[in-house]
Amino acid sequence: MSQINRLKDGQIERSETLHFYFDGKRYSGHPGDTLASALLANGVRLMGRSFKYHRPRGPFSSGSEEPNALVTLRDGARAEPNTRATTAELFDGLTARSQNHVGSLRFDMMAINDRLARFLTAGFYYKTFMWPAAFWEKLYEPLIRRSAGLGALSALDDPDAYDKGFLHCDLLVVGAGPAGLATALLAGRSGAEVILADEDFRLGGRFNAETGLLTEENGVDWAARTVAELTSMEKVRIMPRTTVIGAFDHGIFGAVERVSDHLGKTPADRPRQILWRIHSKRSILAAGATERSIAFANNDRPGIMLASALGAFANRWAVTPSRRAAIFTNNDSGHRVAADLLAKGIGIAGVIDTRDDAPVSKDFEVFADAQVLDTSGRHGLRSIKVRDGSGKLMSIECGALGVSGGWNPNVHLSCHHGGKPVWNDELSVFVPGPKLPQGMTVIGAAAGRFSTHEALASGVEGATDALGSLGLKAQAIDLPEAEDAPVEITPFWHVGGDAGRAWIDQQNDVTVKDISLAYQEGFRAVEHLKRYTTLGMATDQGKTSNVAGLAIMAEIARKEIPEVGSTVYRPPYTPVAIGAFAGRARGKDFRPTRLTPSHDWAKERGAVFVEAGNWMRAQYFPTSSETNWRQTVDREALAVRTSVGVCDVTTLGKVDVQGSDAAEFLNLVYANGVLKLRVGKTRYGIMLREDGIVMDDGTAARLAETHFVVTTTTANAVPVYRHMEFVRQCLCPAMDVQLMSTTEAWAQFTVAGPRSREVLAKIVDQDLSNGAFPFMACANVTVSGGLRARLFRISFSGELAYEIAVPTPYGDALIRRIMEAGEEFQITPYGIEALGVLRIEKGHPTGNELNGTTTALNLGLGRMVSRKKDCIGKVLSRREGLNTLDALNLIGIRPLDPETELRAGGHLMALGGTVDASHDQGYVTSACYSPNLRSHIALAYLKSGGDRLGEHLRLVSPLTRETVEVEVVSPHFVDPEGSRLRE
Amino acid sequence: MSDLRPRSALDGVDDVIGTIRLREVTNISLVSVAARRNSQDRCHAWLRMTFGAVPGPNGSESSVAGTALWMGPDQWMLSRQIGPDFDYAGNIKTELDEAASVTEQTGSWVMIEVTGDRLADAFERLCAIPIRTMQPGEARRTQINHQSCFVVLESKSAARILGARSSARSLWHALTMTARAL
Amino acid sequence: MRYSGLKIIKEALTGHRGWGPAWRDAEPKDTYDIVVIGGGGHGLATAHYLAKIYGQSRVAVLEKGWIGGGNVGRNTTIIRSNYLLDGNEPFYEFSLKLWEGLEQDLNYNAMVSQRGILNLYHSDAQRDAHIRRGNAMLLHGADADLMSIAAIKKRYPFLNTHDARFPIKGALAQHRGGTVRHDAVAWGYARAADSRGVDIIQNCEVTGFRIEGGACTGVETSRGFIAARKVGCAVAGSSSRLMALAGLRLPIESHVLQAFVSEGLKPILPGVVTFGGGHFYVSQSDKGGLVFGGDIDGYNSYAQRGNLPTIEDVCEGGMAVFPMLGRARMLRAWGGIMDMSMDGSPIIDRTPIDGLYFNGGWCYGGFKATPASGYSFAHLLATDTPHETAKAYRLDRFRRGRMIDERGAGAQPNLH
Amino acid sequence: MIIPHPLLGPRDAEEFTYLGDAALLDRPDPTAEDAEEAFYEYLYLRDNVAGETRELWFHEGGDRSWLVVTRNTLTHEIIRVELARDVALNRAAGR
Repeated sequence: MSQINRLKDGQIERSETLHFYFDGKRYSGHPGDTLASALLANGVRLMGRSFKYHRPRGPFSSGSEEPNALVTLRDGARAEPNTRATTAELFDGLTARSQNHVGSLRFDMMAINDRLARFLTAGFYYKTFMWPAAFWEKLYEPLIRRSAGLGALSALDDPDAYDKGFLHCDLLVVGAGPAGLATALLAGRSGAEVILADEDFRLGGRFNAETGLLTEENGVDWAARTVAELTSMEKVRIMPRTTVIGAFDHGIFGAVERVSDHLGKTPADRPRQILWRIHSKRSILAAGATERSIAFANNDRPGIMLASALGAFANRWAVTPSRRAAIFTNNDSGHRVAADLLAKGIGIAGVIDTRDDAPVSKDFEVFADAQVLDTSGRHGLRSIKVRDGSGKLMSIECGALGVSGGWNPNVHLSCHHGGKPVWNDELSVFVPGPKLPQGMTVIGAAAGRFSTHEALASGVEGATDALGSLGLKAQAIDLPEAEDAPVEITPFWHVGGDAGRAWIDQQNDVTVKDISLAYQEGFRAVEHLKRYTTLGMATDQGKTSNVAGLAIMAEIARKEIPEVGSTVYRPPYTPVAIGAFAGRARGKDFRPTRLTPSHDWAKERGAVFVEAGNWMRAQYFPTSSETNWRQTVDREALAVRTSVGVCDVTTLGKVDVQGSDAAEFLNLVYANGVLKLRVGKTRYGIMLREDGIVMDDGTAARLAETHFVVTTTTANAVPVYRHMEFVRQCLCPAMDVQLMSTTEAWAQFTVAGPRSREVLAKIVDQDLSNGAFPFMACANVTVSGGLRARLFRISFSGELAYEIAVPTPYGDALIRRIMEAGEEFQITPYGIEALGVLRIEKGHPTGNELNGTTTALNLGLGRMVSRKKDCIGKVLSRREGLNTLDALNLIGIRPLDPETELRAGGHLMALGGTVDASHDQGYVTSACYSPNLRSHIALAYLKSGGDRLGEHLRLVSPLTRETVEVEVVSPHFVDPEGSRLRE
Repeated sequence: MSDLRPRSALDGVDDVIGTIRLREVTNISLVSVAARRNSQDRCHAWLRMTFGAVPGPNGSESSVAGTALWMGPDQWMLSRQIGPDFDYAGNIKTELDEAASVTEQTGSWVMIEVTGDRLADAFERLCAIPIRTMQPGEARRTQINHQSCFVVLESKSAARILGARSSARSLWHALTMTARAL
Repeated sequence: MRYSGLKIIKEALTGHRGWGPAWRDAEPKDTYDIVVIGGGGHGLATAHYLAKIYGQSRVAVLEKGWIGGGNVGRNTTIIRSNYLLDGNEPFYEFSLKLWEGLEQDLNYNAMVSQRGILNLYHSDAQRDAHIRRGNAMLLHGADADLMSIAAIKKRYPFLNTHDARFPIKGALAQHRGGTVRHDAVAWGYARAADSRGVDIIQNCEVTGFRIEGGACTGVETSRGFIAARKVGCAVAGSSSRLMALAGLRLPIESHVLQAFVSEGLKPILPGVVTFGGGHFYVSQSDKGGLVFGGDIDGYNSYAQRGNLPTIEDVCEGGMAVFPMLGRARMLRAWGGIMDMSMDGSPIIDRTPIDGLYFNGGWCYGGFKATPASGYSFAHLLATDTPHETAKAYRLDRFRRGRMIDERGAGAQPNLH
Repeated sequence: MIIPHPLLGPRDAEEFTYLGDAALLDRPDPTAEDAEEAFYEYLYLRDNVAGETRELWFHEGGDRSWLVVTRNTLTHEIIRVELARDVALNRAAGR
């Protein structure tokens, strides 16, 4: 069976035949077809099932507003559920599957729901499934969930790539129909930078779907000519297959370009889609209008669709659902479609017009003051039941019925900034209101200017206005002669009577009865109506149903439509693949990866790496003989205490603070005094937030009278720099101080351990003896015969230690040089695990302790908050709640049995008594095994812990089912008096 | 002279992908200069003398002495095609002395040159700068795939990107992916 | 009228003529004992518990628009009680228990669905923090479970464990967490309160407070003055605007939080998942839509709409966890006004003005808190003493330095 | 959003980090009698205006300037943008 319903002409490439598969069956079509048009050509009307009642459905429209003909496109990982057959471009080998049925599409077991319809009214589920309570989770909900959704995700990773892009233009034109083309042409000729975007793959809008719009030439030809001229303009960018999805602040629009969805397969390296962020100075919305339907009993059968869709299928795609069609209309456009169909050789069974003054035709029968009461045909329309003006009932055979209830302007984008559309009584449509997104003008049918002449004229007006505000002079433009038929319409929303179910929202199965039930139950506000009945909440977001729903609610409430209100329009205009919003930022590319200067060297040594923010840091350096990470970390930590180790600490934040007021500035930023710090000296310091909580800790080194180098923790490098700039620019604007982040400028290594001096003595070109370079000294030095470097004698490990920094390009060379120099001392590279062990052994806080809720008091550093001077956070740190007697103090704990692991995140409880929140005494922040003490140890916050050394407590972790008896000890496990670092 | 050898972030990689050429610019020395309070005039005079003019916002100025790039109010990044062995910062500091805060920046950045007729197409997929209306010499600080970068336009078909050295490989990866996608 | 399956069958057979309004469209009276401002989830729940638990019948709920039109009708429907701090955990656990009995309490099926919530963690530090939190939950009598990757993969086989930038190392799970049909919560509370005589008055905007001798004696509204012995404010994002009418400044900023829903899909996500390497959380509704969200946009706003960068950030997070989402389509994005407090925790307290009570500062936590918030606020309004589980939510805690800061972000609302 | 930077022209708001009310420029006198109360109000209480408000944005992805942006929180319309440092200097001069 091949294309039995293919008509003559149309905008398709008959020379080429494409083969495709629907539900496993092979069909043929042509380039220019959509899946829907190709299926219709092959005599297929049934394409899907509705959501709730599983009613048989075919295309209801020919565009992106489609509620019915939704399929799963492609297979496997590329399967794309809920794809509109009416917009899916046909390509050779296309495969698609119908959705939402159990059994075959024709014989769907779930169609039983249609028989039970009277029980499944709007909101029925809110009223039942409550008893017995236990049944909800076990029985009722699983049943409801099983019926959820239409298509299914593959559960496989999306294999395609998505790109993002940024465009800038004077004028963005949304929609390339008559109005959009006219406005773009004028703006282009006048020298503006124009972007013309249209969701369709063929520009021209109405011109492609209707005939007789221009009086002296074919609209399609004019569109083609105009597009050709626009294409030739350097400053004009034409973007077909590009849907403008949202209007955002200050002239920014989001647009999705479907780069390769219409191709059999995406070319390697090319994106499937691109999300464009368009920065426009002005925008013009020319999105056209969407036809609306009329509700009547069983108005949802395959073959029944919007009249304009029937016309578009015939004119543009040369296909029809059936060789015999009827039209049901309340306005003149239905008659134009009938004429077009006739011209295509389709038999017109009649035009049923609700108006008593319906125009007459010599070519086909027109029933004035008539209505379609019902339809028949299980899997597709067979006949309609009509009552004519005299009240006579008749049955008319037809396989296609075009319905026209008038046109709704596509106002969506004009409402994305909260503006509400306003009701125009004369046209009986909602048109864009006064509150538009900044810089937007609405033209053509989207503005309620429906005739082709009006559309073209409004295009010129729109462009002229925009050009004026852009300071450009509008060139003259010659517009083609076009039809200027007035809108002749008598609002008619639904056929009365209790005949049967009349659909408003086709996909979600919302009928006129549901709306009256919602009213009856008090769900009368528009949003209540929508949420209670699910009207307009389907994948089409009510493009073909919302206004009708409002009108019917108004009728029931005996109100005017505007009194009932209007629904809120939200982005995206049509549904958008989540992958497009994510772009390239996925998998390993989710965030950039920062590497330390010694990364390659560490990799050569077989280091294991771990994420630290965006950094990758060496976690530990296993040797071939070591079988688990603990062995490695123990070895590394011991080496530092017994001989010497080296660790890359480049990731620590570094900020250059210079200027004649640098010292005074830091004195305000740090809780402790910095003013009197001597040149060549370093000081440990803590910074508070203004609320008195510790923000960060680090060191300040004074390299010169007016030059400090400040370090921050790795995690806080960015926020601390931001905070310092805030203090500098906003709080002390008059100070002479300049900041510069130098985190990456210097490759910095810790060389720690009793032999560290001997190692560095071989590298640093200066005397490192204790007298010449004592504890906390710092200096600009040179290494290896003249390379500029910075040396700090500071220690995180508690051992004799130095931090040496060279310009980053030399980092790789320096680490190798240090290893050479340290060879005789078996210098041991160590990672952040050992770093953690060493600092826990010394009770130095890091992120786990500085968790944003701890004060200097909690850390046992209360005395560092200078009494003599002001500092950020000083005043509020005095608040009573932060200074209670039972305040948490940082302490150390040891298990009575040294081999028992301590759990970070465990809570501390008294030895006896109940274990619950009300008896909580504190919690463990960091834990590790100390190879030096041959015991597990941990740091913890304990209520008034400072006074409780020696006490025995229980460390409980119900989550990990652990309980350990522990002793409270000083957090300074190793060398508490700190003599080693001064040696 | 030290025998420690410098290593550039991308080991001087140079690649042509489709119509786009990507090349790491090596042997670049960088230093940032911030005018001290009440020394703006002296700094401006020095910049004018050294680079011919004082680069303003979104701008850069080049001369035989290298390129000066506006970083922020009274703050510039100077770059010069000379090996990192040379103490560029120290050198500038002696010239400006207490008139400016001078900071070594050579190690902070990787410099990648992007050339090709489809330069604008590439940058449209990378960042929000108005690449098509920018003039040679114009510069912007912007985000490329979550990385903060400076982009200096050299001509309609050539631009230089300064990106954080630590994530140089991520930046390079982003650029190559985009070049392939065009 | 009682709702039940039998009732539905009876009505179906008689043309559904018997259904009455779910709640009366009440006209304002001159005076009430208690006036609750705000017909959102919290306000309606407050009214319900005032009537049911505290025997208050002369109660009115004033709503400037239509009830349930605020955050209760615009959220990601998640319920959980996985909090760390003493000030929070008992309150949210109380809320979760109320959720568990909601249908029977209200005779309205809000589809409370306890399919579990997973907080993924990606680093040792995150694991430690999650263990501390999980322990706190258990010590407070809630449920918590530390899940291995293997266990997670059993439920979520499509989770990205092969090329994640921030590899998943495990998750803290609360199996009693889940989702609720958000609109139904407002309607259910409204119907239940109405059935106990509470007046629910829509389209009634409060334009001022009448304050005499330091005491609030009623409210000026778009429908005239309404006298009340006590006035409770539960207006979420409009808190600052409303309390300014009483001359009060709050430790609150209004921010925009966007949320998103995908097209309807066949069931695939068994529960709620939150990403620890970025900002993303997701669940699947009973209709099949994937409901997801992330961070607030970050700037103060009353515009009820957000911008692209946040949408992109959220979707990046989604792709990081579930790369299959690339081919699911976002159907709708919306923005609600979040009343972000200075420590990320709410306020339920008296105000310096006698007879005027405040409930707000809910940040992201508003929806899941609805029952306990209503219950505690009702308790405060009825007894003038804070409810046991809400006693930490004092207005003066910032002055006293007793912040309840789960995130440790300090006095910057957009970081909470 | 697009923030018209006083030096750099229109820039995507994505480049900025938001802090909050520009009142944070007016840090109270720490030596004052009522310093604790003043700091409490300074740090914690907000007008949180629905309408025109002045707020602090940091050009993190740009020139590292703190800006005072006058913006309408109902419409997002941006009325004025100044360098915070200039504003702070003027205030200091005003005192």
